[in-house]
Amino acid sequence: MLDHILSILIFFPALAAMLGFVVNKDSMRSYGIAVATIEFFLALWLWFAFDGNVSGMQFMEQVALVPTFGINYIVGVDGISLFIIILAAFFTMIGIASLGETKDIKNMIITLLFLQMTMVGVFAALDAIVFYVFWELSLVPMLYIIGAWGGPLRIYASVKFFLYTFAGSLVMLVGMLFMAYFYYQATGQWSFAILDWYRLILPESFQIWLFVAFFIGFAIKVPMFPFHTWLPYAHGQAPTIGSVILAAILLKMGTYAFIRFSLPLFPDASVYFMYPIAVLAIIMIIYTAMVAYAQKDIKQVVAYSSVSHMGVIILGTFALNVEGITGSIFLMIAHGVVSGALFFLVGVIYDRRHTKLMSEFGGLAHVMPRYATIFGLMLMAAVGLPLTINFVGEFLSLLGFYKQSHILTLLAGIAIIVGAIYMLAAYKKMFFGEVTKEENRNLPDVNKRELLALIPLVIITVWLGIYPKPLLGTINTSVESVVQLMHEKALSEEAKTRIPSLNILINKTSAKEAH
Amino acid sequence: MLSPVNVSIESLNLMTLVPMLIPIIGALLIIVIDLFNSDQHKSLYVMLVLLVLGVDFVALMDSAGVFEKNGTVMGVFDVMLIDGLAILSQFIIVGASMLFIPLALTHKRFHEFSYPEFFALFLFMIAGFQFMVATDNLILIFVGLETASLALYTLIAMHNRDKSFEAAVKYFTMGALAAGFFSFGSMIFYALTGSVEINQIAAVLSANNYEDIAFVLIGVVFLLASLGFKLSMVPFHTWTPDVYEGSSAALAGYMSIVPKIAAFVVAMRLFEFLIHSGVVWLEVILYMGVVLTMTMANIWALVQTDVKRMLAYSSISHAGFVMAAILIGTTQSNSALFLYWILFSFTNLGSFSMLWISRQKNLPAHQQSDHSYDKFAGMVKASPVAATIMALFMLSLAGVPPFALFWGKMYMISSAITGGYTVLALIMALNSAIAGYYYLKLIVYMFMKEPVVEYDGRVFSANATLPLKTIIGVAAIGTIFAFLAVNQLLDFITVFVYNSGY
Amino acid sequence: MELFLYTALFSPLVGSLFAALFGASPKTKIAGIVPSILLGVSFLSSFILLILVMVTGHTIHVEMMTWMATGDLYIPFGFVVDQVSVTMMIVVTLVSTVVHVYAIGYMEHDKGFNRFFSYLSAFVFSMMILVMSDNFAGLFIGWEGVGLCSWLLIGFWYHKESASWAANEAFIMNRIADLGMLIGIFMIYWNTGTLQYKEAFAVMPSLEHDVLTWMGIFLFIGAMGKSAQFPLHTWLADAMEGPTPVSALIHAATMVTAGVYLVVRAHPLYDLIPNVGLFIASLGAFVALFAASMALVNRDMKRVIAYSTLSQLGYMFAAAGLGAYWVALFHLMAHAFFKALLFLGAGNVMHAMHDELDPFKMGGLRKVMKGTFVMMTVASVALAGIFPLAGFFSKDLILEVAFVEQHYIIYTVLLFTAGLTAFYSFRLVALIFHGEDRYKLFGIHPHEAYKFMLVAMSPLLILAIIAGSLKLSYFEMITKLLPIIEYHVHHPAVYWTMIIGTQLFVITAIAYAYKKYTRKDIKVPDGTSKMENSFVYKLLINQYYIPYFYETYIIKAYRDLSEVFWIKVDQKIVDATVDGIANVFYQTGEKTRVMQSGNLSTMLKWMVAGTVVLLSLAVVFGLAARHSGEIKMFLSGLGV
Amino acid sequence: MFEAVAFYLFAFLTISMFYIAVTTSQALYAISSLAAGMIFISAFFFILGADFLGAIQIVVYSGAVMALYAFGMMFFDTTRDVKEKHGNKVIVIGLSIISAVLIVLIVGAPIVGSNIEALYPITEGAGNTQEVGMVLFTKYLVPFEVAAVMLLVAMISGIVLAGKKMDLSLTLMNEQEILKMREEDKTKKVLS
Amino acid sequence: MMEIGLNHYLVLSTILFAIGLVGVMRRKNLLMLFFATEILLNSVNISFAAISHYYGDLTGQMFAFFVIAIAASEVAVGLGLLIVWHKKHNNIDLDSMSTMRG
Repeated sequence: MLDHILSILIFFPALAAMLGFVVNKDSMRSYGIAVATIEFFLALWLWFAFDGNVSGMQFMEQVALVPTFGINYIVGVDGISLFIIILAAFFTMIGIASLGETKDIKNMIITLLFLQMTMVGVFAALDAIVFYVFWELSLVPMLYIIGAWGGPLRIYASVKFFLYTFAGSLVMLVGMLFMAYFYYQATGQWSFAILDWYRLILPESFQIWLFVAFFIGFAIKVPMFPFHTWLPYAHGQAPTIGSVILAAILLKMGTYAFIRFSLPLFPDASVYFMYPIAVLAIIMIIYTAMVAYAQKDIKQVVAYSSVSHMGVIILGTFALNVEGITGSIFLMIAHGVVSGALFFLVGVIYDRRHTKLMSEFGGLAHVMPRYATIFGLMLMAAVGLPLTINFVGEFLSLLGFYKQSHILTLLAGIAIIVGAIYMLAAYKKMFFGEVTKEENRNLPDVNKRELLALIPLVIITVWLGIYPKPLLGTINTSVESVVQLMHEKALSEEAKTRIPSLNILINKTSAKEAH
Repeated sequence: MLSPVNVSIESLNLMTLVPMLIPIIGALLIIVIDLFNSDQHKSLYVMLVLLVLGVDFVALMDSAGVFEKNGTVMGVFDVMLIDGLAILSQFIIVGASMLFIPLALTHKRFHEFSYPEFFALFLFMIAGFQFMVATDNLILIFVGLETASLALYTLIAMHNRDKSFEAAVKYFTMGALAAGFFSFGSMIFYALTGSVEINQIAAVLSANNYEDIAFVLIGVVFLLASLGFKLSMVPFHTWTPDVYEGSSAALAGYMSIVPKIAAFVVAMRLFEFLIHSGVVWLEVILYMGVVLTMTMANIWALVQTDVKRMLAYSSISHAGFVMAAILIGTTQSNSALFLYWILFSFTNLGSFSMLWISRQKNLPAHQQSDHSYDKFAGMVKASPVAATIMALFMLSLAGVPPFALFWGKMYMISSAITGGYTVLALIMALNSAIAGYYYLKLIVYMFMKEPVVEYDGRVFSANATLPLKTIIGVAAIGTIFAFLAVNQLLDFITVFVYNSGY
Repeated sequence: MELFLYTALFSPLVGSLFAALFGASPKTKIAGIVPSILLGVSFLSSFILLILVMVTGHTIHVEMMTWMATGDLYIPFGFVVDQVSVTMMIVVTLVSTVVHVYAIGYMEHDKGFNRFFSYLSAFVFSMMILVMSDNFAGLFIGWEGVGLCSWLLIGFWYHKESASWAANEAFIMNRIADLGMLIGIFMIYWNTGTLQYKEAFAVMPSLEHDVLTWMGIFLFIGAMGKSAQFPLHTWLADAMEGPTPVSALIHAATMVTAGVYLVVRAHPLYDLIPNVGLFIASLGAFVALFAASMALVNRDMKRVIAYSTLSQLGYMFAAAGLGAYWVALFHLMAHAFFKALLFLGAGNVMHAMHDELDPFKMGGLRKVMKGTFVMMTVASVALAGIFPLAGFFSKDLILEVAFVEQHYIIYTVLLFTAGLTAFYSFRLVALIFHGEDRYKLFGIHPHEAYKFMLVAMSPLLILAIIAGSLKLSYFEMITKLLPIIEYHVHHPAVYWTMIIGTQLFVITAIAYAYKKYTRKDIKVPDGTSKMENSFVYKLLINQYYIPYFYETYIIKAYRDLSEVFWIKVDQKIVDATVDGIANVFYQTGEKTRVMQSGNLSTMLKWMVAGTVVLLSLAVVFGLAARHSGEIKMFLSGLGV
Repeated sequence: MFEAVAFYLFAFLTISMFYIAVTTSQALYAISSLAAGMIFISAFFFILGADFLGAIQIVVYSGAVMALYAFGMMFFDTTRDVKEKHGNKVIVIGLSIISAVLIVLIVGAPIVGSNIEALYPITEGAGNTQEVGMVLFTKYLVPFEVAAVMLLVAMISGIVLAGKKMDLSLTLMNEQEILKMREEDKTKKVLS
Repeated sequence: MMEIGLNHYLVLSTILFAIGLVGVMRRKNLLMLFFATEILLNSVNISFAAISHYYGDLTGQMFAFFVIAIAASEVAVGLGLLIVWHKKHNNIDLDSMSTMRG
């Protein structure tokens, strides 16, 4: 069982979805919850069985798919992907559990389960093509969720989302094929296995081209600055659950892919492109934060804010040192939790008033104190208050990048100011002041089902903010090996200096135990 | 006086003829049956055809076995040429035909299927295509091509609506022009080399290492024009959308696969050696042709309002995509061509069949064409399963993994990269992205729009009968689980292509 | 020992959570009493710790658990109780206990009663973390924590637009400073490899000077935010929107002094960079004067006190900047006591006057509210620095420091400011308690506050009086940690002239204030009098037009820029480009589809045309190939 | 000498005939000139010693094809002059002229096909027909048979399309009508 | 000039081919258009015969022979189609058949 836990994690939801077609409409919700819960506990079991001190891949499985062309079904998990997988399972669970009254809920739940398969698949895949398969496949359920349950502009939004990402990832595919071809030239046989590719050292010029090819695919997914415009539409139109999953998990695919592919495969190119990307990231941070401040629609605010946060993640990733990368991975999870929660909260008010315009609200703190409290807490987490989950990630990311560039970090640090500005402004508009609109006078406060989704998120937010060690430790070990690998593969002198070597790593860890 | 020639019957090895003779005999059989006992039910003929094709398939397997044992076989005074390409393409031709013919067993009655001639001509056409691919003699290619085409024109026309006649006439006329081009082209080559057998031509040309490059080019131009017509290469594609729209959906699907693969094989035989012997011009022209065909066809498909027409354009662009293989001209690319086409035949036949089962006798209420997008609006409500399957085919056509066509696309692009055509690879990738839009459009209509007119679900399966459903099921399964078969296919194809020296 | 430490640290948290339990439910006294008791406990254990540190002289350092650990970074939750932190602990817990008890009465009629205490205790907890942490990261936690709590408490009456606005202003301004602090922390980490005070300071002397300078500057930027130094000072005055106990606790006694604490805490760093220290000192002196000047004319009781707080902070920074850390700390302590007292007194007055803040509308209150009158007077005297009250010792010490260090400009500025201080504080006292009973015009019937509130205030009263006498023993203790610098002017004549002079100067200022504001004919100013139209008055009443400047040139600009980014850039440029590319394809399709005219003749023409094009290409190429020789020759002739 | 004269004469004739055939608006002129052109072409075949081809040319074209067209013309009664509205001639003429010029440009140049060895040499003495037969039934046996199939296909198609099977659309008729039609067919068969 | 070489025949057939193209392009009456296609095929036949004559090789004649056969069968099918169309629409003008476009 444990040998195939990953495959089970991937395909169990899909199978369940298939069977779901049979289940009666009325009992569909419970079915979905049951399946998602089982999946979640499987994921927890994975964590439990996972050995945090091993840096390499664990629970690897390998099945020949197209051996002639070097395509195999290889899955495995390490500290980098483990927690995102758990997060995916978790969010699907509470997402389904908190699903409000939606039309043809049956299709919705089946779609969600399929989506879960693709999500877990992406993070578990260790073969480029398998990765690509899940990566692309994840678009389809999302397309359906946005397009079928979305707002007035839903079709435009969903098609834009699909095509934009699709186009980008096709370029990425070309890059992958190129990579495989290089491997073929080097070793005389085809292979798409990432771990094989890690062993390949490319000349810098090739690295740069391939990096660009991969970058386009990833950057659109993240989404990075010039490519971000699909996101506001997608979020603005998607139903609550859609936005939650999109923000919490799907966006993370891009940043995860950066760490899984770009950095270890092209260390020199990563150094080469570090500054341009950092600049892009800073534009993302500040520019989108300002755009978020200009929004009238609370959901758009959250959407843009998540772009802004992704900027910090990118920055941390390209710090190219353990602190930064660990921080960015942790921030992925943190941002997943927080932005997911925020979208939930927006959904709560949307269910009650069927509008997302902030001008429609005001003084909600009188009417729905519990809602206001949770919202406030999540907001504080979003602006990166210490002892909340986000702070750990942001702190580490910025700290890491400070090593590479001081002035850029100073600019990126503006995140904590502009973030506070738009968030507080939004909160003030919605919750403070007198209750102006009549229909707001007696809105019901958050109900049981919504609390079911929100309370766990609150707990995680605080718990991991105070005690992030269980995650950080595991992530750290894997990241250290990645950084070490990059350092060894790096060709140019600059890269060697920029990427720290960790050969004194052993005694340091022992010193850490001493503490 | 002429000295009498005496040939030993073994040296002819007539076995090479068997796969072509089987359908001819079948056709004659059908005609005879009709002669003695007319107005039989169509199911009889359908089953007969299936039977014949089945036998043909077995025969093909046999010759495949022979090929694997002792390589390429020439036969009947070296006119017949049974090499890997011939066998593979014949597999595709016969297989696709077997998938196609059960579509005749529609729930509604359609004109063409009420006449046994239809089935006879169908078999003759198959034979024609088989001859076309199983030789390198321009004469036989020409004759086979014409046999098949003439039959095809008739099949289209037999659908018996104004549009189908129009389609047939257009196809016929342009076909005649193409025939003229073909003969002129082969005349030039004959003038150059004194032979009409491609390998001879190649030999002679390389012997006097292309002194008369200008002449060669003229010949290439005309052959390219005529084959380009068959392959619906821009700007020789103009017939395709009209003919597809005019003919019945099923036949359109068939046309998008079988005639093209035949033409591809011929093109491969004709142009590979030229490319390899460094005729830069041809390389450039093909490059332009490929890019134009892919891109323009996609762009035109974007603006279509009728699904069938959209699929017509899309199949043009797919053809363009595959044509790249000939340009690249490595073993990998040629194998990619066959792999792609096998997977494509599943998906495309499937999607056209989906149109076919939703086909009304008359135009549906307030719509201009049989399969306008509006007709499919909100289909998921009326008949979810059908909608899902259709969406599946669309995704596969768009190249979304892990569905069938993705693997073809991937291998093709990879072959472009290995062949050193990086830019081409990028263009191919981006074209798939553009294509994504119009496939998505149908999905959007089916799943996200409200129905224009409230149909009951039966509209979308008006023609559905068990055989049709079976075919669609087969296509769907083939589309979904392609990834299980890709490896075996790839091995098989690569061996065949490689051993026949391409 | 650690037991006391943890009790001191966590009992406020417990209190906060306890009150939070009642957050949604209607007000219950218990929600106020329990936290107050817990704070008392916290105060007691802090006191025990103080004694301990005083007698034994060695410090307590505990490490609770790891917080962050990755790569080389290792940050624990570690707490240290040494002379400095214990001082702060005492101040914080004492004042907050008083304020809690006081608030039980003050907030009695507020429906957010429970919420209030939860916030207030939470604030104390974060403040404790801030002062007790043994590393910069922990400091930062507290730093942000108090920021959050002040946001919550300033905006406590969130239905008031002004309140929530002030809250956000305070939070964001602090954020701006926090960025500086964050950068400072990064610098410390990457240069010293740790964030623990001890190790970090141990390494610092070996670093090159300009790195240290930058560190100092960035850390001080952080301090500027919290302690509302110019130019980040505007939020403090606006923060008076919060309930008065909050102003007393946060914006007078504790939080705003965190900046001073940081500088003192980082003294090993600032000792290495005297030039930065000088800058701090001069800024402090400037702020002292600047704030005091604004306090002269202001007509909002609480704002006046706030400005005086600001100027006192200036004093502290002046001292700290000049290296007299213990003096700064001492003044911090003393100031905490009498300023809190002053605020609470003001709170009583507000209560009595039904939240009327304009002293001109009061007058003659001494008759009705004796206790308050006494307390506020004493506090003002202390503030003015009259012998023998607390203010005298601490403040004069600072003057001496300036003098001894021979920064005469700073000295004069501070001296002059002392006069101003005396003036405006007694202007206030005079206007409130003496003169005509102007409040009658407004039909208000003032009444003295509850007894227990006054009782609660009494410890502060006592301390405000006697704190000065603790000077020597405090010096004994504190200099175990901080640099020992005895400041006394060697020449006794000079010394005494200084003392006496200062005292006289201050007293005259007080006398003038009394004379001016206890006159019978004081009217509520209506903007007609000559003085009110004088340029200086306008300048001061408008706080040097700085808030106006921020409003128009920063806030508004930011808002407009955001709009532009959204509408113009994001939609009109970035998004439009994407859609544009898509459109190009679509339009090409629409344009070129006519080529498919459906007319057979056209189709044939296309076919022939295609062939002809290919032919012409072929011919060109063919001829080129055939005559390649000639072409080559030709080209070579051209010299290509 | 004689060859040259004949060539130029017939060349002139064919060109002019075909030119008329494609330009005239009189269907009758067109078809007759076409027929004439065909016959003149056969003359070339005779000149080139391809007697058999010549014969076939005359028989098939002037005999079969022309007859077919003649019937067709009567059927469509295009005997009176057909009015065709032409688009811009420029394209038409332009394209054709260009193509002609281009090809002539190249084809005009001598082919260097010197080292061509005849695969199926024309043996002296034997009649052309004999040789043709020899090659046709050995080497080109298969194409010959396929051609036969092709002609069969053409025949069937012709019958299907031109016959009365396409008059009525079985697609749109209902069962009764179809049965009725079938009956009528039967009776007709009986009578004939 | 008086010596007739292969090229003369090639040129001739080219010219005829061009004439055929003209016909194909300008004819609107389908019947006439088919004439033009016949011309195309015939013109090619000439060169085939010529080439086979000058190379002394029979293949050309074979090709020509098959071309003739093809031409004949095309006529049959073509006329069939025309007749059907004529029955329905009572004209054979190709401008009348442009219902499908775009």
